[in-house]
Amino acid sequence: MDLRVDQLAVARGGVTVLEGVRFALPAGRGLVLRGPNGIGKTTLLRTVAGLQPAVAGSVSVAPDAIAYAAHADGLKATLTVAENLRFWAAVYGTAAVEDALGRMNLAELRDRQAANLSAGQKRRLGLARLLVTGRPIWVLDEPTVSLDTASVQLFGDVVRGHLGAGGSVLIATHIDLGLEADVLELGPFKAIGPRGGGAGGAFDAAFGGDFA
Amino acid sequence: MSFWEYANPQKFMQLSRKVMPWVAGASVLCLVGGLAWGFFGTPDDYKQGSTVKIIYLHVPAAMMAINAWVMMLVTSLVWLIRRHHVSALAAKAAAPVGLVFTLIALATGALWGQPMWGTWWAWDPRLTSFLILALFYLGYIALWQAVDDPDTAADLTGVLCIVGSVFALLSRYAVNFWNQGLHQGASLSLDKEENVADVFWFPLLVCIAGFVLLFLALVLLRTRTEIRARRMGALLARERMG
Amino acid sequence: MMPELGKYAGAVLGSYAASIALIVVIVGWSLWRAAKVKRALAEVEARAATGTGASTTTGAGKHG
Amino acid sequence: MIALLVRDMRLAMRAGGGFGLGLAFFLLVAVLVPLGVGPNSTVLALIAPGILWVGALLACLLSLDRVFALDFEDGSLDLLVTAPIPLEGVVAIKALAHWTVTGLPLTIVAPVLGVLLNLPVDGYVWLVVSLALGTPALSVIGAFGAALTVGLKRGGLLLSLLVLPLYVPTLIFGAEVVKRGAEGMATGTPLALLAAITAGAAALLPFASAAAIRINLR
Repeated sequence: MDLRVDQLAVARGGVTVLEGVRFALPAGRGLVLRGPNGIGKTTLLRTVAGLQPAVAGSVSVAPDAIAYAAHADGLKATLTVAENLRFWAAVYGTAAVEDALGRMNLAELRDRQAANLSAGQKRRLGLARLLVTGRPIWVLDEPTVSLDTASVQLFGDVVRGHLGAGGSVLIATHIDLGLEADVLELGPFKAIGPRGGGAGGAFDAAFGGDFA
Repeated sequence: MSFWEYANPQKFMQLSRKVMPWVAGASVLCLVGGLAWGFFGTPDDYKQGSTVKIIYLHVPAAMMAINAWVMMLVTSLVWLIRRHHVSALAAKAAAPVGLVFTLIALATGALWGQPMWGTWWAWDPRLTSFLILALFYLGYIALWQAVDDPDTAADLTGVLCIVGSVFALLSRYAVNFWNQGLHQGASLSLDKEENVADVFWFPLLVCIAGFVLLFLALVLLRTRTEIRARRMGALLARERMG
Repeated sequence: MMPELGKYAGAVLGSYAASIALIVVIVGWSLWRAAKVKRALAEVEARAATGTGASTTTGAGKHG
Repeated sequence: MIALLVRDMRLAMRAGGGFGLGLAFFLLVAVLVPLGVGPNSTVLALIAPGILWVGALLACLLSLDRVFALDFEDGSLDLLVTAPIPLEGVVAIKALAHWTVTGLPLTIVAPVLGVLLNLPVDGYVWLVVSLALGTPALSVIGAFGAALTVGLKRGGLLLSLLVLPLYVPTLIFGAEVVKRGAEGMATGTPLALLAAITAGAAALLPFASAAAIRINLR
């Protein structure tokens, strides 16, 4: 269950923000993406998750292997904690709801409406969704936002457990989760125009060249 | 050299710059000549009196209102399948022109209906269909305006154009069906080219040619504008990135 | 030279007036926008042609 | 898929707006029209089929912008796109959920409002039949409009502008069925055409809607 990314270029709002990204993520490994705000971490993760097309390059991964978790948790405020999780378990065809509640320390909150959760509790519920997907490759965008120290610890343990069970994780974060993971630093990027040997999507390729 | 070469913005700009003045000139010639011939040089119809002169505007505008949508459908398909930017921009450029032709057809239809039917507006199947067509044009233009990213807008309006075409055809059929239920066969129509006398037919042909050429000239002009706007966006994006 | 339009003069003249007005509107608007965009693009092109100094004047890059 | 249907219906009911708002709007239309037109029962009987269909159509339109917008805002649309159900299926299920909480209740209360509008006795059966056959098309077409405008700032108004012209054939055939039924005429042809529109829209439009959502999310 490898994830391989080769010469990937990704665009946000029609402008390429990253180019020539390449890495491989074998089973059991973690990869941490680092870089300043606006560098394109979210765009890269969305492209890897298949939500938007790549400008150039390729993402090769087995179908139905990726579970994606974004900034937003996708929770429904009027459903209870257990109902939210049960829905995603049904969508992914698994039955791991109780296990996920236990491991993210949500068992006592199971019948509370998601609207009445604190920000950190919501985040934990959003991450518990990963456990019920049963998918091997987790693609996580700033998963520790609004988690307290204890919850970060808890989440770190969950990710370690996932890696230990042969899963892998691609994660954009600034916090040290205590993982044995490789780090990919995304540096400030200046798009190279098509004439400079870049992917061309950096500029509106059809309209940016020499013109009559 | 294949036909698709002209889908390249640069090639299109070169070609259209050469062609546009001729098309524009010919359209002015045909429109002024045809309308003057029709207005001053044709007799009144024995039944409809001088209102017959309205056909020189009404019929070509109505034809081009439909043809403009068909052209938008074709260019949208070309964009969705072959990703030629010029094609999408041509569809965007054609929509307001099509809307204006639809409005001309509606206005002249209403003005003609007033003396003929004794009312400004009759829910005649044809008039109703054009009213619905105008709504389709409005929705299409509004969607282009509402989406910021140009390629996203082109994709979404392309999908809308395809779905809209199917529903526009359905509406045409439905409106026919619906009006039958109200007054059987009472609807008057200008669409009787077969028995229009030659004296009306020839100036009408010139006017149709004039409207076709006017449409082409406007679409060329407006597509050139859209291409320039896109190029400006690309250059500004490059500037921002240094 | 003006033909006798009879009792339908209003309808006929109204049709021609309305149609010509609508055509003038779309033609005028298209020409106006074409000229505006052409001018704005020429400005941006000129800035791009002068080279690296261009990026310092991005503040002027607000064109409809 | 069934889980999604259950979730959407549960959400609609807990939020309160689902059942209530559309129905209340439909009721208001049926009450306000006689107040505006006058109490003449022959006039009301004549326009009742059209009013009931237009009212049902507008009541449907009212809740359309919520079909995808809520899921878009809280991020679950992203998650649904990456989930192992085809997006076309998601769209179809969401349209079905929308119909269950708007079109179906409208169909059920329509005969009551028919009484308010002096709908002739023969018309009631055809009113229910035509709404039952036609309102699913309204939900499917509406879901397409919602997919086109998901994520747009002024999406709500644009949605109405895009969807209303697409509603024309459904409205014409639907109201025609009731009108003919009320006058005791044969209703076969418009009914068949109405059913054909619903079937065609339900079969094909989810593909266009799914394409629009994918375009909008990237």
